[in-house]
Amino acid sequence: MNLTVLLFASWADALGSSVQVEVPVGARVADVLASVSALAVGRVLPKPMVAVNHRYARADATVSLSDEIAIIPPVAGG
Amino acid sequence: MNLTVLLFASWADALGSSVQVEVPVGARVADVLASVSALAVGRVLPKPMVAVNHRYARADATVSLSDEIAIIPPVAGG
Amino acid sequence: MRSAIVDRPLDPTVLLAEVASTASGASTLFVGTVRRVNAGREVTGIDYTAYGAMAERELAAIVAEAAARFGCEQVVVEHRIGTLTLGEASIVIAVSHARRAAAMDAQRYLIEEIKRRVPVWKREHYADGTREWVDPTRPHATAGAP
Amino acid sequence: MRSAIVDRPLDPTVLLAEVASTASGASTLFVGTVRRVNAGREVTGIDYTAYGAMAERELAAIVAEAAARFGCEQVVVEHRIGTLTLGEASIVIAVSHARRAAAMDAQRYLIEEIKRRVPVWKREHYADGTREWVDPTRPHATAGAP
Repeated sequence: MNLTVLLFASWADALGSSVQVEVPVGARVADVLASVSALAVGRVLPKPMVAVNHRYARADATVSLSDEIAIIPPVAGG
Repeated sequence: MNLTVLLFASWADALGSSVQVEVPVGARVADVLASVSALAVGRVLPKPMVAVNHRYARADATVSLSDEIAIIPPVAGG
Repeated sequence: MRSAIVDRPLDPTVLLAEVASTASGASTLFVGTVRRVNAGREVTGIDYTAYGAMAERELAAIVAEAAARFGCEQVVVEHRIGTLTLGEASIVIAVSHARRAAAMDAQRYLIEEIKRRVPVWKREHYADGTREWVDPTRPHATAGAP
Repeated sequence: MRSAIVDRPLDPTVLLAEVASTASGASTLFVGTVRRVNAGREVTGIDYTAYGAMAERELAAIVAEAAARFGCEQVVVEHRIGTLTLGEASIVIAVSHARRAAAMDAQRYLIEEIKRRVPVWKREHYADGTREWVDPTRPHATAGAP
């Protein structure tokens, strides 16, 4: 399935505000992150978290086409 | 020597905003407090601290005629 | 650094502006207010009185201690005396610091030491018409006045 | 309880008034501001960006947690995004509580959890003309951007 993944901050500077990745049906958060990271090969980017539908997601959670998926670089609010 | 002692809050309600007490030359803070307390015999008043020249004083500090002496009931500011 | 015992309403906004600095990353404000219920009794107002000269000296000493101990950029404290109605501010403590953690540590130090040491007293007015000096050394007991 | 991500200047006075209540004995305000120096470099401004929908959800969750955990009367938080100049406020946290200790505990919980969890990022502008995303997981190192 083809997923749209939102990017922010340093990841958005490197790859744009979103990217498309192709992952198998039943793919997990870790698979999505690996696919997005492959697009950034050779660049130094901080290790991110992944959010699914506006919540931090575990690496082993499965994703589906209807999910809103985002790469969350280290946050620095406040 | 005859000392003027300032009173506040519940002690002032009981005895007025100041009292005169007679103590020997070389008297200590504890002696002054005992003399003032004697004026309030039979009344229930909270145990106070004593201040000499705007600082909390130890019971064994000596006092002199030129000192500003005050009875400080439990404070409740803030 | 500045501190004062004052007999007019306090304005937290003024104190917050007073501690502002581009060297600070955090400003904190603590505002103590007159609460409707204390120790289970309905309060309608509070008289605050102070031993003025000593209160100003002790307050200034505590502010200097906090500024030195925590390395604050600025500390400003005002304590009000007089008769206050419900919701009015009795004390405002403003702190600015390069670092947020130290700003909050200083804030807590200031209010705790002020409550412990500054010679200010309060007489609560209750809904039943009685008035009593508050004695924090005897919580929930009738205090002091004969 | 209320929280928001906003793109206009913050007004601490409005938030302080919003948490005021005669059921509370203490109100606290935490204001995070843009500091002139960070990690030894001279800062001239900061761009704040957020993942808006998630930031609002996470901020609301933290406010609800703090209100429940500490029993606050009121909690209001606003986080600003956009380009801020020196001294401007990026976040304001207002808390009111019957008791001062719990008000201060809630204040600290709120700012620490917000910094840890809310998806907001900042890019500092330095006096030498460069700009960099701040990465709190790599203190004092150049962060992120290739």
